[in-house]
Amino acid sequence: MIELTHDPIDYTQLTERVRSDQAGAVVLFLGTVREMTGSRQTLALDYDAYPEMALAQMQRLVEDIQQRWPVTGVAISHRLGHLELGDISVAAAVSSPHRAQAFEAGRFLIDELKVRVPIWKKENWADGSTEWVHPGVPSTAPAEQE
Amino acid sequence: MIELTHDPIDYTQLTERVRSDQAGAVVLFLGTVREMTGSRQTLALDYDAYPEMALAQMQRLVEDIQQRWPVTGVAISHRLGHLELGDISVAAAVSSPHRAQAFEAGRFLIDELKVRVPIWKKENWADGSTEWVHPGVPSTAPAEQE
Amino acid sequence: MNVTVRLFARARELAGQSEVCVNVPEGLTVAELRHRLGQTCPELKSLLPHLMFAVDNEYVSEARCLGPTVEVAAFPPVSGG
Amino acid sequence: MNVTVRLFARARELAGQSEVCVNVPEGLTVAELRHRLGQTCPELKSLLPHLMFAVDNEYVSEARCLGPTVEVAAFPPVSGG
Repeated sequence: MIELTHDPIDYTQLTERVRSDQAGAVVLFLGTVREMTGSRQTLALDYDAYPEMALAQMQRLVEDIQQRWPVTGVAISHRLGHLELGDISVAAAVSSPHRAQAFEAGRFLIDELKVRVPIWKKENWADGSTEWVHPGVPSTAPAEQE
Repeated sequence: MIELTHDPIDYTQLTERVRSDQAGAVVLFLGTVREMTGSRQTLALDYDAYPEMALAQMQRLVEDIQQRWPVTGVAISHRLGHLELGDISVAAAVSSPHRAQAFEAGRFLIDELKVRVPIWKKENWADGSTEWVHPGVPSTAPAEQE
Repeated sequence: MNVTVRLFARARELAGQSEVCVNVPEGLTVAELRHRLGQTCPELKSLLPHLMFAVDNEYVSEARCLGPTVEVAAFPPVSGG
Repeated sequence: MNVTVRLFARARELAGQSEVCVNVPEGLTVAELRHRLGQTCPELKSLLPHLMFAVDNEYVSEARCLGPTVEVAAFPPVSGG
């Protein structure tokens, strides 16, 4: 199961999807909206995506994982839109016969998702400014901020 | 939160306990009853514990994790008694500011739990025999099985 | 031929629109499209070297010839998760 | 003095009881208790070298003197999770 959603993520349902009598281990990862980044304070995040490509890239990622590890199930849900502090932005669940596989595949999944799936977040800082987050690209000057 | 329980584990409640505005990552591990171990088929597992010591050792494990990683929350629930295929035997949740910490701490938690917390499982094999699992100890001869 | 370039995130914000139409010769490479996009849309100048390009939901390299492609996506590095 | 040894898992099953009472001199080491437990409870013979001992919810080493301890736990390697 792979989805993009504007609604709150039901990670229990996601986890149930990957459970299996053939699995001895399930690893669930949740990304949540953190308040502090260094000394900067976040009020909220806005997530946007290129939806068709994001879904296609997540599907490719699942296939890559299935080739590398003997996973029993994989599921990913990424939320879009306006998220408040503590909200879940992404949930990813992996099940496998043994725990090492589930941890490795789960870590790979979220690491790769963060570099290849076209989804972007915009910071809503406590000082009132907003800023698209683009790793490796210098921050926008204040004049460029909306 | 640390518990031993004879009831089905509510991993959603456990996960909610560790969520925090200060955490950007949550890793939940579930151990579930797997049917096949090599070519041997499991029908069910019975878990038993030395409860006072198991709780004390889980508490020590949580403290060890809090010293090693900047975790925001840690919770462990281990089930005891008779478990059917697919049932959850253990749930462990860790939250932290960044995901590397949550994955490392979660992996450490379950690896250490499996070697130091006094809980034991008994296999109920499909051939009708039962067998306590004690890593490093030779299997019981059939005459020793109950 | 005309190529529609779909823009996302800060690229869309800087350009002030979600897609721009760029007139290019057929068989253009991605590297050349990047250059032409900067001419068509000078607001993207600061971001231009950082943009990633995709065709049919797949990332494409600088040397890739676009052929008869009519739609391309351009966006700065992703930050989901 | 008498030490109560609580048994778990296969140790309890082999002994046919959840605790055994072992008469020992005060100041006995864990290594010596292991030996005496085998004498008191010969059914544990095959498991004896694998048993782990704990006092007050903590694992204890072979060289540990039991002092006035009156309760010890003995069990084979754990397999929770």
